Amino acid sequence: MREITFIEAVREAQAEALVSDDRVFIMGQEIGSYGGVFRATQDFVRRFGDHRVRDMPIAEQSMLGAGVGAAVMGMRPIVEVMFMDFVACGMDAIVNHAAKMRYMSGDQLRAPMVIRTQGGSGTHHGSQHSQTLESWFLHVPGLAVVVPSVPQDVKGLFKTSVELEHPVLFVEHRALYRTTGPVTDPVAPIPLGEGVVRRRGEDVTVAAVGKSVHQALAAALELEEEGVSVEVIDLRTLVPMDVEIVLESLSRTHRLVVAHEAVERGGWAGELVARVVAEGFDELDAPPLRAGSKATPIPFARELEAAMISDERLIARRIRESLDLAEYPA
Amino acid sequence: MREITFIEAVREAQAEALVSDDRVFIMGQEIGSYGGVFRATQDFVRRFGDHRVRDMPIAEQSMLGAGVGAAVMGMRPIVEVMFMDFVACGMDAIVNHAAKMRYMSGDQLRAPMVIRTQGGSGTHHGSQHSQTLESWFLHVPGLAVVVPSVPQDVKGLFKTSVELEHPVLFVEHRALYRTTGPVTDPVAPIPLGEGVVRRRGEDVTVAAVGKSVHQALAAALELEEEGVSVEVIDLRTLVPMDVEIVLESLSRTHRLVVAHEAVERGGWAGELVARVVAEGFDELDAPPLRAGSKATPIPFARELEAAMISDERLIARRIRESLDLAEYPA
Amino acid sequence: MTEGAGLISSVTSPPVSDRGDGSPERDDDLHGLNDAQLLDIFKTMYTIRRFEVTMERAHLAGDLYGPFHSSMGQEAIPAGVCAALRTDDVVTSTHRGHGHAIAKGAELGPICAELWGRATGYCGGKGGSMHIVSTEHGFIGQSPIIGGSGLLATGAALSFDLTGDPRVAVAFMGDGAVGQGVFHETLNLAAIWRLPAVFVVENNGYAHSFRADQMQLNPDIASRAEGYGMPGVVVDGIDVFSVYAAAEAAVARARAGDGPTLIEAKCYRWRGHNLGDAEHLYRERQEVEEARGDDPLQRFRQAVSRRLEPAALAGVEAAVDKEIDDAARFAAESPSADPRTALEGSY
Amino acid sequence: MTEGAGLISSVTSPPVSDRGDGSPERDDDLHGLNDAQLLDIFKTMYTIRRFEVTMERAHLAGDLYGPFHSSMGQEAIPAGVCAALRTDDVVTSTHRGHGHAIAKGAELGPICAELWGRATGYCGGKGGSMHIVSTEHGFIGQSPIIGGSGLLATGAALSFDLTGDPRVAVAFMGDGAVGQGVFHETLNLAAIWRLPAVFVVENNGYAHSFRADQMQLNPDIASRAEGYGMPGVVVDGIDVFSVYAAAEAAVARARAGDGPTLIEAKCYRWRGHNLGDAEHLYRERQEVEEARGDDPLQRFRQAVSRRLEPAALAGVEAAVDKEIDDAARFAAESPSADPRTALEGSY
Ligand SMILES: Cc1ncc(C[n+]2csc(CCOP(=O)(O)OP(=O)(O)O)c2C)c(N)n1
Ligand SMILES: Cc1ncc(C[n+]2csc(CCOP(=O)(O)OP(=O)(O)O)c2C)c(N)n1
Ligand SMILES: [Mg+2]
Ligand SMILES: [Mg+2]
Repeated sequence: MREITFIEAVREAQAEALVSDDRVFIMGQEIGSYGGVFRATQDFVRRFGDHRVRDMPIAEQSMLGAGVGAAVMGMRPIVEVMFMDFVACGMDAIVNHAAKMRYMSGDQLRAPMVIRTQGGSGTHHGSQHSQTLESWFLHVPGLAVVVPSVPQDVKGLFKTSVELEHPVLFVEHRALYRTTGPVTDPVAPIPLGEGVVRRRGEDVTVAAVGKSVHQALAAALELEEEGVSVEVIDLRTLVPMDVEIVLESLSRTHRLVVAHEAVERGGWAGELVARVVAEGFDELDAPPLRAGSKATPIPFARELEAAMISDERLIARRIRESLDLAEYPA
Repeated sequence: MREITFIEAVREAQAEALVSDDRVFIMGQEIGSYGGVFRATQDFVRRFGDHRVRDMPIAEQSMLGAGVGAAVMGMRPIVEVMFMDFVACGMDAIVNHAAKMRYMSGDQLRAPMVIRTQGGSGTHHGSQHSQTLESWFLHVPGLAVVVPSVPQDVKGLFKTSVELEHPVLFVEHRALYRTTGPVTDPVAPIPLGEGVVRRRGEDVTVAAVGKSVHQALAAALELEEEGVSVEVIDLRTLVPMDVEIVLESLSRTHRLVVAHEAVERGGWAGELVARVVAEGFDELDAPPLRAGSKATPIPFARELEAAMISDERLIARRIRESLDLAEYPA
Repeated sequence: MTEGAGLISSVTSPPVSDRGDGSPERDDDLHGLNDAQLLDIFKTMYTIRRFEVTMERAHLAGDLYGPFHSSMGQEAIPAGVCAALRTDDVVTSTHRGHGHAIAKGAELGPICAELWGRATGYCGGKGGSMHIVSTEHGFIGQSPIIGGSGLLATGAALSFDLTGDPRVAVAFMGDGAVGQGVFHETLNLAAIWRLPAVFVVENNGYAHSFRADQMQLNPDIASRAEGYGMPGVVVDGIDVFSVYAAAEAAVARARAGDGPTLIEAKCYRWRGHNLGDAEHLYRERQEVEEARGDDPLQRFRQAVSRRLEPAALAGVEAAVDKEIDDAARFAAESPSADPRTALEGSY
Repeated sequence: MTEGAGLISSVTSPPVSDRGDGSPERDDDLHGLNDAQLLDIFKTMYTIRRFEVTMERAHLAGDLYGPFHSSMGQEAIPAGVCAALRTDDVVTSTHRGHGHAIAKGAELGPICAELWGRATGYCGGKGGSMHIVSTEHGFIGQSPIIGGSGLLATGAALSFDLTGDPRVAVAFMGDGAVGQGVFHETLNLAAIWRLPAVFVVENNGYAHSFRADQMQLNPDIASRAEGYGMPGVVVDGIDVFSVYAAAEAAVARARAGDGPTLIEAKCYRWRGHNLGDAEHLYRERQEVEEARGDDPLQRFRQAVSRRLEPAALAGVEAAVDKEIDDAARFAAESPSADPRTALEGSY
């Protein structure tokens, strides 16, 4: 199979959508001659023209709002929000407009659009350029939330997203952009709401998305040496959320850790834990634990970031706690 | 004791702040000659002048952002966001600026300000004017979240909020505005992070804030007739969240229902459940359940709203489910 | 038409108050409109007026619930603008949108039923008064989030631009929208992309209790247009012919690919901001009375007095009265919204 | 001063390119600045230049991490503006803020240490290059959220207005900010409330790869000011004296309670948007070379050639070189940020 980087997958996914569907166009900052600050639209202006690949002023609310307006008229906008932190600048368009159009119009209007964004720590961009905010959007009915972890899924989930009759928040972690993975040619669409087991294990289940999946796998390797067998589930999408795959896994492992880089307080792990507990209480031999970041803004300095961010060390620690090999909380 | 309405308490709380602290001023729409669309600032312009009670154009982002700028210079702004839905229009100022100032400046800048807003269903304002969005802000480190349920707490919590050295989101439910309750004169400041038991009970604990506290009490009354004894806890603030009071209660009841009008998916009940499970797993005789609204926008028509909103019927139902008197989910 | 074009091309068109006794008198050919068109315009204005009056009564009688924003006194603006549009052109609107929906051709029955929260309403009761939609008539959405209607129209115009579709998108907005950042973003985007959009600001003097003249230092909102490099025009929003002329020119310009226009239509909000508004807190009864002396329907009657028989207008009135009664009855007799639909259409 | 005032009062001040060979030659008294002041201004500009060069090298050498936005070529703007300010006036800034921090008087050691992520940095390493703060010097925050610096300065100006404090708040912004809605909201608010604020847009021709002339149809950003009812002025941002004159007038106006001013300082971004920027994708090397031919430091030297001895300037340079070396050493030798502080200061 072909090996490509994550960002190549994003690029191919978008290009294929532009090729196969006339209704698709892209808006964003630096997406034109620059080809995207992370190269997600490299060469697109040449290939598809600046009409369909629309570089634009810095104006997130109207970029997203215009996306909604174009979508209700039958287009399929892809809107790139350069850093996830900037969704805060366009929140009204996403929450009050995109997500509600279809419902409140009695299905007369639909706003199918893909809002692509990237976030996360690790590049020392500071507090206003490092957030992981997808959890907010679980709480916004009307919107799908997709967080791929590997190139194949980027392509497969993007295909489904661009055809969904609802808006989709498509979230990438920039630390993954240069990671590589195999892709089939072509990639089949992946349904939203279907998680996948990334690693089989018997003692504890770890559920995650995006970069945290890789960290969970690293933690699993580490724990393997201690004789602990960890199952790792990649949920792939947060709305819809595949609770069944987690429950099925728990019926074997009976222990759960939910990992995300987002701040733990108010993060989506709470949603998964609450559902698992409500629906699978009797399966649990230990309290489900969360491995999320501490409740602070993301600091600039490496040493500070390491002290608050959720990473493979924290995931490993939570796994041990879940097995009573360490004391919670810490 | 004096009986006043909830909105009178809001008004008195703000007036007392204006009287006792020169640094306090208010910004918002319709807060001037109109005295606030819900009368929260009635007569304020006459009493305090239009310099300190600043009516302003519809411009949420800059209203909140100017609040941050004024706060870092030593003022204590109260900013009224007329409907909670409109925080989406000012999200950047709250999340990226207000909440992060203190941390990212190494404590050189502080943004103590009270962002007052109201929300909730029941008045048929439709999808864009009825949301309950406080859950988002648990996920925003740097911000306190206060949701009072009775006039006394409005005053006591407001006093603390206006003096806190961090920004505070102060959330009112408009269906409570005309409810009344006793108040002491004066009202002592109430520390943030201290819940209160509103009703003692033995069989199940219900934790809630704001309007849902009243609905939980109504559900408790109903269940009393069926011989079920329900303890109702009013958390009063969501950040900080008094998990201890819930754990203490669970050590007696061993069953938990968390109720909020906010959409259940991604709502703060998940946070509480996750913490309770992590810290009090062995106390639980049944899975903690959530009574939140269904994942749709809020529809206009009464019959539709009733079908998706969390109310006392849903809370009662969850209590029964928790006692195995009914089957979950429904 | 020449006058309309003149208005459009100049930001500095004289303020309404300086124009003497109104433009219609100066324009005997009534902007080239034929009798049928004149009657159509009248019908639209009269329908809006009757609709607002009837719904207001129904509301006061307790038949309706939820917030209610009347557009009484502002009828000439939607009527004049929509007369310049084709059915497949699209319109977006605000919280005060009944008039826009009606002028764009949406049917009274389903509009009423939506206000009543009935299953037969345009949105099956999910929308209500502030969220009427009739895609069939190009009425593609109200946004009571101030500034939202501009977002939607800009996006619709963008879709026309992308597909080479010669349609036009019109955003109705209140003067209050001008304070919002998105107003600026939207107009700027439409300008630099030369989108086929028309932004119609109904300056009714107030954003609830906040006077339009408190909101900005410039007296004319249309003066903002220059900053974005688009034409801005002030029109007398009481005079449907001025509105029509400005709209026609703006729509023609948009359709020709020459980009957007900002039209500021000066008018007055006859009613409180919403039903139950404590108007006395911010304006004198006297001011309202005076403004009501200048009635868009009366102005129309005067203007057409040499062209149309009173009986023709009376005939329209009678037909509209019946239509509105029928629509209200249709709504009242329709089944309630169906709770089983409450969980459909979200994700 | 008269020229400054003239510039300030007119939106239609001639574009930079029409002004012949620069204003300094026409202004032998160098805007009334005395020798000490001139040397101060030179010191600021030279410090910024040396700072950027030195940090860039440190970054390339791997001593620094995180994004790095150089303000090389734009030194005259912070230097000119801050020369017109008092220490207790306040300044807000953007992602490209080193120059602003330095010009406002913040100390080089703690600035460097912040860039290095050290415990001795202004923010103890929590901020980094894009979040330097020195309250002591009235440098009250950068916001790399485009448009954010305007929000903060408007709020600070509001606080001065509320307390009757005769201080002034200055927001430095990039040309990119003009696309954002908050730019509009902020300027409008400052105008209607007559706040003591000055908005300085450094129009360096680009928002990353997006050319300023793509962003709006009007050639001058300052032309927006008229819409808000405030003076707007275009200045040559390469010429520190023009900048100073415009700033002085704007600051005086603000301090006198007459409200805000928008200053557009035309300049050019010598470096890529950030370190590692793939500049070749959007501009020709040639264009950069040409722009660099017009160096604010050279312009200054020429302008003062009849007033200051070369040795005086060389003395400043030598002192600054040492200061910057010291600061970099201080940073490099400082302890790392303290992990125990990571959880402090939030809520
Ligand atoms: C973003 C936002 N902020 C505040 C409001 C509350 N609000 C509703 S209508 C209104 C006044 C609108 O005035 P204008 O735009 O002039 O329209 P008009 O009511 O006069 O038709 C306000 C402030 C809102 N709906 N949306
Ligand atoms: C709200 C927001 N959107 C997008 C960005 C990404 N971004 C960072 S700098 C920049 C260009 C800024 O250009 P300008 O304002 O002209 O400042 P300059 O870099 O030229 O100094 C962009 C788009 C951002 N930081 N904030
Ligand atoms: Mg108005
Ligand atoms: Mg720039």
